[in-house]
Amino acid sequence: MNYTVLIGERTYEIRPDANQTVEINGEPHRVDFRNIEGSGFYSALIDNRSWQALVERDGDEYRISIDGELYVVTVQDERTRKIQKALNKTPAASGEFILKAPMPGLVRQIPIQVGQTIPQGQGLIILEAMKMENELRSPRAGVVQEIRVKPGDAVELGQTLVIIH
Amino acid sequence: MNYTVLIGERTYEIRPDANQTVEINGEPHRVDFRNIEGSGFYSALIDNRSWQALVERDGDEYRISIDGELYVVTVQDERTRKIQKALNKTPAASGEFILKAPMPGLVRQIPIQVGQTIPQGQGLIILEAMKMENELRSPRAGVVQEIRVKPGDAVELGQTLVIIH
Amino acid sequence: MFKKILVANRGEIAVRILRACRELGVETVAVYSDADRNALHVRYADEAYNIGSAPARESYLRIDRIVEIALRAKVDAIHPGYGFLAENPQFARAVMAADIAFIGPPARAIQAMGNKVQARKLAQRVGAPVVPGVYETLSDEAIVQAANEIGYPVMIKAAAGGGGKGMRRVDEPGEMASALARAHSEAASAFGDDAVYIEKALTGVRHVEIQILADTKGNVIHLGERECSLQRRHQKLVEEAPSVAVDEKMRMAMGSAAVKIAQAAEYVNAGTLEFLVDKDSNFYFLEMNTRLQVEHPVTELVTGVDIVKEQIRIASGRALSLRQENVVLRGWAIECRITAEDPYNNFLPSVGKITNLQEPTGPGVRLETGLYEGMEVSLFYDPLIAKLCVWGETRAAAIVRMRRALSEFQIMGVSTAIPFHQKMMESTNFMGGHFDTRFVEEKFEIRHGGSPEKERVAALIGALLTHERRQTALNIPPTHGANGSRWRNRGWKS
Amino acid sequence: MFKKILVANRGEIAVRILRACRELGVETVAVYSDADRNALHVRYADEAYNIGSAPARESYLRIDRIVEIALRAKVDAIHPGYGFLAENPQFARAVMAADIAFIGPPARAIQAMGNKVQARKLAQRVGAPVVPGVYETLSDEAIVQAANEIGYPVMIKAAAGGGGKGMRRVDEPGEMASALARAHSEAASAFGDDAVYIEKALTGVRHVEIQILADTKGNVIHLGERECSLQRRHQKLVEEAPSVAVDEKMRMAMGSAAVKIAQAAEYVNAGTLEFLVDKDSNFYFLEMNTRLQVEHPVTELVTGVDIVKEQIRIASGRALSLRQENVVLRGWAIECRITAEDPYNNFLPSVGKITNLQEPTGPGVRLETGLYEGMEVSLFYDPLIAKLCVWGETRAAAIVRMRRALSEFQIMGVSTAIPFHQKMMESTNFMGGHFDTRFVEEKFEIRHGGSPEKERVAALIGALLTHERRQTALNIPPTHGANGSRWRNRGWKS
Repeated sequence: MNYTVLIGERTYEIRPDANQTVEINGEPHRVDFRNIEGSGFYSALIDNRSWQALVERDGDEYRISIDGELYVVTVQDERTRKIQKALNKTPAASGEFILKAPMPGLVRQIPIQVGQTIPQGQGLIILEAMKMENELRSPRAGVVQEIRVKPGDAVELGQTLVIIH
Repeated sequence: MNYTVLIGERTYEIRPDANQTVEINGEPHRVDFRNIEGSGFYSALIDNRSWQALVERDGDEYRISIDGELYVVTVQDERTRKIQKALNKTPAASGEFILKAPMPGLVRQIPIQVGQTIPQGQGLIILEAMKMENELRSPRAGVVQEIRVKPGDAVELGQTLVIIH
Repeated sequence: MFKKILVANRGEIAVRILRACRELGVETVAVYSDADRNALHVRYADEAYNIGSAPARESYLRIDRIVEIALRAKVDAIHPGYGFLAENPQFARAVMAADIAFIGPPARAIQAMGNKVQARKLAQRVGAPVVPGVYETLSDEAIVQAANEIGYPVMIKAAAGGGGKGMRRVDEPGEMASALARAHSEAASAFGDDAVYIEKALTGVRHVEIQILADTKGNVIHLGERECSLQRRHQKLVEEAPSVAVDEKMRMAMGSAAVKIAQAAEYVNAGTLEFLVDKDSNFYFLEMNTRLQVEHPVTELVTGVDIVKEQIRIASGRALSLRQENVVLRGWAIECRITAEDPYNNFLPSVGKITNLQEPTGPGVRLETGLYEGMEVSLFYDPLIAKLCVWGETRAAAIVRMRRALSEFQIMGVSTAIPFHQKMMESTNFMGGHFDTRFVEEKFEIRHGGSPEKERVAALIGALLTHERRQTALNIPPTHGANGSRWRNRGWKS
Repeated sequence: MFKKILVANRGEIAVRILRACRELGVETVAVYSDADRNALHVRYADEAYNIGSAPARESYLRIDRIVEIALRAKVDAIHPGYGFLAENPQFARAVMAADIAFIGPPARAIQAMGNKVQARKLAQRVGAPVVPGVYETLSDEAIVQAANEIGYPVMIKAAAGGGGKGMRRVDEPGEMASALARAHSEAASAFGDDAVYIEKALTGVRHVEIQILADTKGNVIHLGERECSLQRRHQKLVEEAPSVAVDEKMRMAMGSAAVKIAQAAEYVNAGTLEFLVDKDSNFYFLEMNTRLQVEHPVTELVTGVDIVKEQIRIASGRALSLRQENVVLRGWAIECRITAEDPYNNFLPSVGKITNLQEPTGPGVRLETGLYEGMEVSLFYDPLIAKLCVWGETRAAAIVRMRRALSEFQIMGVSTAIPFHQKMMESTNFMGGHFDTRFVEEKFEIRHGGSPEKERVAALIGALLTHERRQTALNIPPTHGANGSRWRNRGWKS
């Protein structure tokens, strides 16, 4: 079985063979992979390099933490990849950025207006939580398309606040 | 539901009531009992005294560790207790003590003979394990009824070595 | 000595104080909100009492309920920890009125030093240098005018409390109106008092503080300094003892100024005098914290003094267990504050359930924590979830040890500041000791930068886990919740 | 400095050494037997190589395989830890022959001091007092005769090694034959050499040892003493630094004797000189351990010196990082050896899977461990699974801290020595410092004695868990295995 792994914008082709060998992008590696029973840890010896990972799964996504660095990993096998190809659906971002509330809180200030052209890093919303006021910034430049809240609103985790195009 | 709990030679009558009240031997206590999700710990607040326990279950037995002290707890409900009563089966020890190997090892020496009257604490078997010679002693006085091994034997965990009557 | 102590706090500091009590053979009482029923401090104490619902104002800030529990449980003393009611003179008064010892300074000292404006006046009286500025609470108009006189940049600060709440740096007149509004509103919600004052914002300065101990017999000593310049939005992130900016002569001068201020305030118990230190090694008194400080462990590690035990001994009427000449610094200590915040996303608070936890240990590592697997990190309380402290023979040894300890600390379920600290410990500026209070915000950047090698490993692991699921057709539930990630996979083989 | 180090060991000491390497920025290579694939040291190292099946003679004692891996992984140096090959001169020679540095003394020093009979002769040459007896390996007949001459009780000891193996105390002539037989057989199986010797068994003595460090430039210093009298069957259980039996003058005298012996042996790297100390403060050289000692952390805690890092620096050719006058003792440190043995059942080894683990932390606590949840404790290796060390300002502070730390240490799945240590820390003899090497075996008893209150709590918990199962009719599998005890119960209510 062949697997295509997506991490961010990179893809990896991975094929587990017999005899503890795994091909990564065509290159064979000796792999000894174990779950540490009773803990969330996995241990992988890859050509005798020792790696330890913590893994959580959420749907088709794995969250894999190695030495404290988190990788969000999506795995597709041949079948699912073919279906996706047929649908010609590109993954990853469209031209829209949706700012969602990263935590429940109270909207304190909205220093932008609909239609405004904003630079990367522009503050979009001041959200109060944990007694501190937190500034939510835009990760990229764009135009403010929609503002879905107003000052004083209590918002929930994940609620859409602002849409940038 | 009423439960009879056996620990060693003592018994406790325990009846969980409504409203977080539990009767222990007829005395009511306020009890807030929780499992710490994701760990093996339990927390019990009994009349505001705070207790923490680790629990393992093996068949009808619980092994409950509180502050590092281990209690082996057997719980019977009314039904099982009645059946046992009907069978008139007394639990606990008969007159026989069976020395079983507490670990795999090599029998080095057997300083007793069949028929010998032995005091409490008498060494029964010298067993070598972990490169050390370990003396297995009798927990009580009695007569050596049977010796099932001989010097030089390799024994397995739990194998019967000596029977004292 | 006391027989029973109530700890009016939660989280790592409650556990820290309970540990000291257990070592002293003193019985302990914990209090907890509905959100904290399963917390470590509840399980660690001998007794535990619910004091209300999750919001602090309904539980940990309820003076009435805490005093009621203290009377019911018949405790001799209450330790307030830091935060919550620690610097609330009403609480200290209510405790004393119930004939219970308060493990902290007398109410009048909390009140006198708690008002930052009064504290500065007192420092000036004993001849300690203070930051230039206007030490009065003024109207907004007067503040604007004062700012023009002392010159920008200026700091707006809450008169009634510290911890960075109600604090704003203002670089130019145009920012003044909004800064004042936000400072007033934060001060009001944090301290119930919206009064603010203004001082000159010194640039290129370090934040260095002196720990003092004072007993009821009039003995006052200091335990040297802590370097606390690494801050973000006036929240300390990394602390050290000693400070690279302080030599023995300066330590004596700052220590002596600190002791004089404490004596003038007739201060008793543990306290901290905060100073700014400029490039020419001039120091200026800033404010006093009338409580146990979050970062007290670094001082403990270099002096060998157990500050919490000293607090308890002092409150029970005993004399200090050591004199100034017995205070000897050895080696170097660093503390990293592990907060549930996402350093890659502007330090936004992160909430969730701790699903996996591996704590660092071994030589020279001290962890102060209230963490446990299954714990819910919520927005109700401070995001500080643990303090990782290390000791080393030298500053360099401490830094490399901190790197090692950070690499061992694994927390799954919430984002934490660990990657920030890892990058800080690798920063050449930090290693060289070149930083001031603006360093983190102005010169330090942290970006996602996983190594290509680790990413390949992550890809491999993802593929093998999927392969295993396909092969064994095991029904593995998705990992929402604590037990989820404890899969039963036995290890993949060919 | 080295670039890459192979650690030829397992368990807590392998992790300890790997941590030092990580702090020094040195890459690491672990080796492991089939039984240790999942072990902490394998996961902690940068690289890991299988060296054979579970029995040590098929893996950790395989000089050929370890050297082969070292060459293949291109390491600069090998650290042997303690036990296994640490005091095997053939190993040191094989490592050097492969052009790899051995982090330990030169082979000739291991050999010279490894033979206990030779070591005593050398000590006598430099004027150090030695235990009275016959320092020759003799025939059994000659030993019986010598015993009659020096008078009972006598000690029979293996000439080739220590660690209590092949050691027997003989109180009267009638016990001699069986003692000799068992000493020969243990010595042969432990060291491959059945030679034994005899010495006077001193009574009422303490076991006190001196840690030394020697570099390749001829500098030799000592780091003060460790008190190791609390032993059972010649296995140390509790160690302290300093010793209540040693004052500054005696420390200097013992330290100076230790340094002289090390110099005479042209010793390099870390080593330990063991002495017996009688009631009149006379001390007698016993033997030298030419390796890192299990109990080295207590010395590190009171001196602030990282002995493992010093070992690595010395082996890389550097001079000692400190001089004798920089060695200053501060406070008190205690180590409890946590073994997988049942103290209630004659310390029989206990095997099984670690199903639950809660490790102590907080002020003054240092844990050295290779433990993890899911670990299989087997009979293949030494029962030492962790070392719990504490530091306190005074001996009393260290004892109460150890009590606190022991109470936090929860291990389910195997029996451990923790209850023994708890009772020891409560013993008035221990608290008073009144003990000798026979104390544990002759005067200390440990019995099951749960409190009636805790037993009631256990009964209650058992009943509530059964009640919960009846109520919810959940199918909970019995807890054989690691995940077993992580039930999904949400907490019982009414």
